[in-house]
Amino acid sequence: MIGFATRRLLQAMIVMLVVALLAFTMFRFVGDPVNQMVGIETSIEEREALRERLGLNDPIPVQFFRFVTQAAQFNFGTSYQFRQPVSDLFAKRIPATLELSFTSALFALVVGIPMGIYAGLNRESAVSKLFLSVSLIGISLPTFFIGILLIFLFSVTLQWLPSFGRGEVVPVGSWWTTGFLTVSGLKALILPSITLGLYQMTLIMRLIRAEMLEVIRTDYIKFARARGLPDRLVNFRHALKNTLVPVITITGLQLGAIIAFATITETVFQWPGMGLMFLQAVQNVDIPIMSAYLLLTAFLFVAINFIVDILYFFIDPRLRVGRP
Amino acid sequence: MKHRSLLLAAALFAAGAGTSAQAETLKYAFQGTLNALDPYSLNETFTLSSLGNTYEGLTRRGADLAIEPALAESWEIVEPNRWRFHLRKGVKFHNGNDFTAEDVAFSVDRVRSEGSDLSTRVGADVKVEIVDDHTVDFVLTGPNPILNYEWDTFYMMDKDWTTENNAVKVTSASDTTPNYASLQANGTGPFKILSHEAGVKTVYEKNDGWWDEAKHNIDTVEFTPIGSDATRVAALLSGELDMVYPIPVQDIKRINDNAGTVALTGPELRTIFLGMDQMRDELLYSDVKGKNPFKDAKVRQAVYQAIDIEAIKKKVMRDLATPSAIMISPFLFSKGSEFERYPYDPEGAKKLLANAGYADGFSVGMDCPNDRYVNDEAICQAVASMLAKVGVKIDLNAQPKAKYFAKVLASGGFDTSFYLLGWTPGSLDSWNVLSNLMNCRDEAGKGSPFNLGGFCDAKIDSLTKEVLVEIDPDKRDGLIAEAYKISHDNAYYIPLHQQGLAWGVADNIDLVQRADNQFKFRFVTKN
Amino acid sequence: MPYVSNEDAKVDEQTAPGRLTKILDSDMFHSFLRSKVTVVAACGTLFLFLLALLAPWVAPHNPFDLASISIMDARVPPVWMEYSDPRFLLGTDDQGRDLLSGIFYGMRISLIVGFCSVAAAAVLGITLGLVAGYMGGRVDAVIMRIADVQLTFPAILIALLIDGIAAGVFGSIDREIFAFYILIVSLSLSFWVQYARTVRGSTMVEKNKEYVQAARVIGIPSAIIMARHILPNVMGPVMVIATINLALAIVTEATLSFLGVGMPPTQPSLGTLIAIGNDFLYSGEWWIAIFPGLALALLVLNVNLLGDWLRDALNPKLR
Amino acid sequence: MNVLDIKNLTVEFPGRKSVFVAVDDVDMSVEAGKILGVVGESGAGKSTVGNAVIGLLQEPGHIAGGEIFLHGKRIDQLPYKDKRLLRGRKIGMIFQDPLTSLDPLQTVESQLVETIRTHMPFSGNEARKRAVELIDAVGIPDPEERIKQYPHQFSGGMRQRVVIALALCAEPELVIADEPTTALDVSIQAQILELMKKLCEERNVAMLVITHDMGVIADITDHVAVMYHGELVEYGETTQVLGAPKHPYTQSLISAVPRPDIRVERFPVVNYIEKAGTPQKQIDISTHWLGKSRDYEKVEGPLVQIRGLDMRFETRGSIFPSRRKYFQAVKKVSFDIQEGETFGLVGESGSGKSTIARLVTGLYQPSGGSILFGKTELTSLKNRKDVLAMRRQMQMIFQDPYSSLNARMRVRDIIAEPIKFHKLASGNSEVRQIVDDLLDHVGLGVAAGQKFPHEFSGGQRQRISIARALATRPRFLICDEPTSALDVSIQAQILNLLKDLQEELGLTMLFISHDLAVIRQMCNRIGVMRHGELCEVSGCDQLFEAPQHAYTRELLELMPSMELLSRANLESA
Repeated sequence: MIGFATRRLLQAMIVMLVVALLAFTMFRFVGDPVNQMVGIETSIEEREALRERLGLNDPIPVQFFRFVTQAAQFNFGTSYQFRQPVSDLFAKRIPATLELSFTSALFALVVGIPMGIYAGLNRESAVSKLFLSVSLIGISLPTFFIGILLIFLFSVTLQWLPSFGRGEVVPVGSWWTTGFLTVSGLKALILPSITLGLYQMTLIMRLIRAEMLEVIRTDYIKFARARGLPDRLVNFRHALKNTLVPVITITGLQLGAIIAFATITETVFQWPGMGLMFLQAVQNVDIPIMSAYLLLTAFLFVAINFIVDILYFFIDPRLRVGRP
Repeated sequence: MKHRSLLLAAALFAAGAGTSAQAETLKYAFQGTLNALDPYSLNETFTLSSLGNTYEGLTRRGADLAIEPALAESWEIVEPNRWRFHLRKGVKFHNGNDFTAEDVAFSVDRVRSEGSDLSTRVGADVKVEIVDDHTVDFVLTGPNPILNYEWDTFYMMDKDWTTENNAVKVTSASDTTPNYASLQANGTGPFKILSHEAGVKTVYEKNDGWWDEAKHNIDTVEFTPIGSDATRVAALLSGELDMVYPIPVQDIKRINDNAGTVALTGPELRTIFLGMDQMRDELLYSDVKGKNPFKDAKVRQAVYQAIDIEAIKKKVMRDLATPSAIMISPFLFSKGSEFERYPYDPEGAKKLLANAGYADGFSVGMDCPNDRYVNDEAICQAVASMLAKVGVKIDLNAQPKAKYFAKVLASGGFDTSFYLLGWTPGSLDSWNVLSNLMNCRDEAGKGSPFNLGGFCDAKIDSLTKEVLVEIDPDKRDGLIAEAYKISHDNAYYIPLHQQGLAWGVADNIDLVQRADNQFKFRFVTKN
Repeated sequence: MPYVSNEDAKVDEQTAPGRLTKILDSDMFHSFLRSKVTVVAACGTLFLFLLALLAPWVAPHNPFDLASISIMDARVPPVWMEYSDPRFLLGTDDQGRDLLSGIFYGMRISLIVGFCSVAAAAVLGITLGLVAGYMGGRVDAVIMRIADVQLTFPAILIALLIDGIAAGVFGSIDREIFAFYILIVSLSLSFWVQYARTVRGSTMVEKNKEYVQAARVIGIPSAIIMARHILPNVMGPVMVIATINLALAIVTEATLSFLGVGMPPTQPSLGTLIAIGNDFLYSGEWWIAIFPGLALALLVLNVNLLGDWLRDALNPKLR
Repeated sequence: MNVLDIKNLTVEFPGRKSVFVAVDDVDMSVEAGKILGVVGESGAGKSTVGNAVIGLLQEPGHIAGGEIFLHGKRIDQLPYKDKRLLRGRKIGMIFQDPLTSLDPLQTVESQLVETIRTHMPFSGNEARKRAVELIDAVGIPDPEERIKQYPHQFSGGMRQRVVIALALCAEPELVIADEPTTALDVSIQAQILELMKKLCEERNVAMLVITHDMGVIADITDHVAVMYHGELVEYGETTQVLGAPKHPYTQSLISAVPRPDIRVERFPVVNYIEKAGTPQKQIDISTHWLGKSRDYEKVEGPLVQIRGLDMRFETRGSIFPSRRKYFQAVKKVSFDIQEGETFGLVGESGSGKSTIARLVTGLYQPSGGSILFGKTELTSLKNRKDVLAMRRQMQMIFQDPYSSLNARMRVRDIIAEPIKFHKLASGNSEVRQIVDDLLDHVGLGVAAGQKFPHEFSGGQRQRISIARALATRPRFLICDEPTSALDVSIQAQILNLLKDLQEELGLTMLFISHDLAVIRQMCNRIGVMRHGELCEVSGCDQLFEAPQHAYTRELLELMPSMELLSRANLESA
């Protein structure tokens, strides 16, 4: 177990370092940050001086080394736009993104899994086919368009749900803020969560269905039926549990995708999370925020993968217990 | 020194009660974010506009943009090069400190220090002399009739507060630790900042100790940045917000039709224009090799006359624009009405092109921002389509402003052949336009840094110098008009229009829409 | 089931039927005909592909010919509404381009972007997957770590990256051509991992099969074994991924257009058309966004339905 | 009284074009405490009978006619729920592959307990107690400990014992065992069969054993039903049917079974099922292209000399050499193969015999030792040209006819590939001629060339494999379990073909098999392998008559008894 974990950890660190390098190189090319930091009337000499102060004229390896050593100490520099440490900004934005991602993932799982199970067990039924076809809409329309249509319907026309923001948030602990504890906070979560989770829900449903179809054809399911076990036991204890092994991997990957796709949803719904900040940073060429965001998503992704690997360890005895 | 006054007040619905015991909250949204609270760190309209509710300058501008006394009760030019300002007595900062001449001197030093983005507010050669606690002299090296024109956005800071909190140095982009002044604000204005989460939400609270009589009835203001046009409009339509700006021109009708909301529109001071590379001997992006067609005035005029400005006004801007013949808003220049655009004449344009030797037209690349000005990209597309009809083929390169400016400005080496730009003179005065847009420049941008096309007319340069020191308003305006006429006759620029302002407001809100696109809470009443 | 193979064996002496008859007689074609949804989806896809392919001939106007469009025709509603213009069946957009023609041409661009990026991703992913799966060991580890890194970059980030790098390296190039390549490179860079992983998995299974060992015993070099023997046997799942990725590529391109790194408005894809129309949704000019949106949904839905069927039909575990 | 009665059972699978009758009008019955064997080759419909009884026919299969009675009660028409209650409670089932029959994510205990509690009114503790008893009864040591483990922690034989325990959970009256020992090694097979027989007698359970293996039938069954293409061709007491088969199919089937006790020169040709391929055009080897394989330079002494061959696989990688773990697949193996002889390697799965084949052909690089082929040391060949020259001289035939041919290539291309690759023919027309001749020669006919592998049966595919192997004109042919995936009658044909080819072409062969009987028929000398080591190398008759090594003796004793089998056909051959 420890060997397994350390090996995984080592791989994760290599991935992170490569991402850091990519993040760094990428943002060296995105645009000129100086133009964003000053007004239009600032003179060329002043711009050049600023460039020098920011270290943008140093050799690239020097800049990268500085970047990595600082990032390792959770110092991502100061945002060009906000004039605040990027780590502080992210600390404020992370709760919003994580709460949205969590709710979306929950929505995707709670709706997707039962639908997938049903469609897997009743392959030929009309309801399964309906599930399959209707859920396709979730992956056939771009997220931003779904969001806009939802706003148009539920906020503008019906005026049931808010069109932007997190509603009222309550501080929990020293730096976390939550929208889960207020009515307006919960209402504000509905539309963005659906927008963000729809795609994942469709994927999870289809994945569960496909895995279920395969698993129920295996020998051990046939044998379980031949032992006369009731359908409930066969379908849920045996089939579903085995289905979940590959589903967990994909769900883990999808969680990473949810956080990445949150950028679009957050933009449409003006959700004050990391993704919104990232896109604004891209528009304003705010390099520190962009590189920190990329490292952060990569970190979350790597962390989720690591957790999934460990989870595997507990779900699948073949990994946990040695052979004779 | 007089401006045509303009009042674009929006007293559309009779204000019912002046004061009510009920706590009123104003919720509004803007497309951009309020980043740092340091009043000298970013010279940008919205930042200065927002901070103007908390901080105040020696002067302020009224609803009609006329300069009014604010923290200075009055001022006079005691000698040609010495201006004396009499400070208002009894003014207190939000933390309770008194506002004194010390604070003015401190603010002047700070605004001119390294890292300040507003260092042009007070020239480096200007000396400040404290006469007494409430009198300050500004000593100039030469006459400057427009010394205080931009002082409405040169906000006074509290010397003691700033010093105590180690914020004397201006919050600069290269800082690694946050500056206290960029996170907290301590001004003298009508609203205190209660909380500020950059890019998320800023909450203001009424300042009960304000020196002026409050005409507003707002207790709390909540500001949220909403970048997406559609979401911003939706938030207004759904009643979640009291006021949003800007609103896309196409949504004006919808907002007006919607029960409970109204769109306020009016001309803005920004002039949108097209510029052409007239410096290089061969255009960077064109099929014409070995020569530069834009060096020929006939070609420039042909391009000018190929553009149907009325169509742009009607279809792209939905009438929310004023076609312009000069490079400044006529509101800011007394002789503005003397100029007339070249008429729209595609046939004439073709003839001009043929005379210039381009009977078959030519192709040229055009740079255009797509998130900077009202419908900027749509304007460029319309222009491209119109020029295609006279044989000039446009390859349009529309980009987000970050990339656009990086390419076309001095830092990008003026990498453009044909571009669209907008300009508002910060001082609301023509000298700013002449010196920034119309003087000669070298390849590094020395001279007029925003004369991206790099045309050079010695006469305009000399006129600019005269304008700077001319005290007599009429004579001064004459000199300016002469410079504008040279530009017009040679078609150095193709001015398009002054774009319009469009704000979306709930019916129960009364406010003032100023032509400089600044939103001041002190004008707001909520019923 | 074993009895099927027995039946097959009896074909021995019969004359071999022609290829077309074989296809028409295959189980796959039969399962295709049996699923009505799939048949409808296939016809729909074909129809839309044809419209896109033949856009210059079937579209009533050429929306890219700047000289022919007039701003004065901007925002004309569809013909069944008031103030419409019979020249424009579905109305016009904010620049006065005929929406119907715009949709045809936009679909064409969306499909070209989709096909090119899927093809590029497939070539890259299959090659790397084959090499990783066949070689194993260090080569495999390196390729799969790269894939891991790749997975942390969603297409949006990649597009921004490529956009920026290209601008930095090449200076400014004509955006109309430039955007197209940026899209293809960024989409294929974000899609290749899926192919690589799948192909690697299948390759690891196939390489242990005896036909591969037989080829090695003959002495055939690895590259030829991969290309001639393994590749055709791992193409089934690749086809499924490719179909589904085509749909995904079209949707992602639309999203990228929304974020401003997609096709420029002068060469609009369906996504660009929606992004443009999005600004006119509340102002009552809904058709500018809704018609391209419908076209996009229809196209992607049809392709996805086909992919769905293909996934089940090609899955050997479900036979 | 009969526990199970099957009367006129017909099972149909409606297909797209026609209805496939898997079981056609079959009658059979089993008494308590007795074992009925159902024997037949693939496609005979024997498994379908079992599935029909337990009510688990795969869609769209269904019982089209006939009746099934359990203790005189008709069960084939019961509603779904009642059928389910019969399963496990009255009828237990054992599947072929113990590796896939158990849910990998549940402990053995939980699978036993859930089954017991489904059928019996036991509390959790009672069920657990019974589970331990069952595990003990099927002969798994330390039942208390092992019951807590997961299936993957058990070996194949032990897993099959768990499967049997599961089948017996609720004391069923009938147990259906579908190929219960096919996936197991000989020694394990014997134990499992013994266990089944013992349990059947002790618990007075009726058992239906479905198998293709005559040895299993001979070993444990009381009655036997012989099926062919869905039909019951012969039914009766085992001694009767095996000793004096009446039906021609049974006769030919029995005659095709290789015998460990006698060596025959050729197997009797079984024409009953599939037309045995015979060369349609005689080719003169001395002048034909194929015959040129005799041109190889003669070697003094053995053709292949293997000395101290070692092979270990890394089972756990680590950057620290001390932490790596290895599996020693082949340990210091040495033997010689003379030119023109057939050398046999026999052993159970995992004994390292296939690894040796792969080491000799160069598919694996050995960890140590030497392989001398003629005068060439194979382990140190570096030059690609030399490697290719060696590859050409030795070819291999693989076990699985379904995976050893590339499904996406036409048969003609499969066979032409080595010829073209080694440039053994000039021009496409000659290649084509050679391919046609080869196809003819292995008995497939020229027409087979333009088809794809999936259009052929297992035996035909193995012929294609042989043709491909011959296409490089090798002098040394390695056969790795070439018939273990085939039905006995087909096996006989393939073995005959190999014998003929060896004779004609003077091939040297390394023949690998787990089946002692087959080995005896094919080989001149035999090596016995166990755990990577070579226990014994002896001449064929000597090995069977007077085995030296204890392990060899053990293997021979475990062979299913073939005494019951009719000798009739053999003697005529």
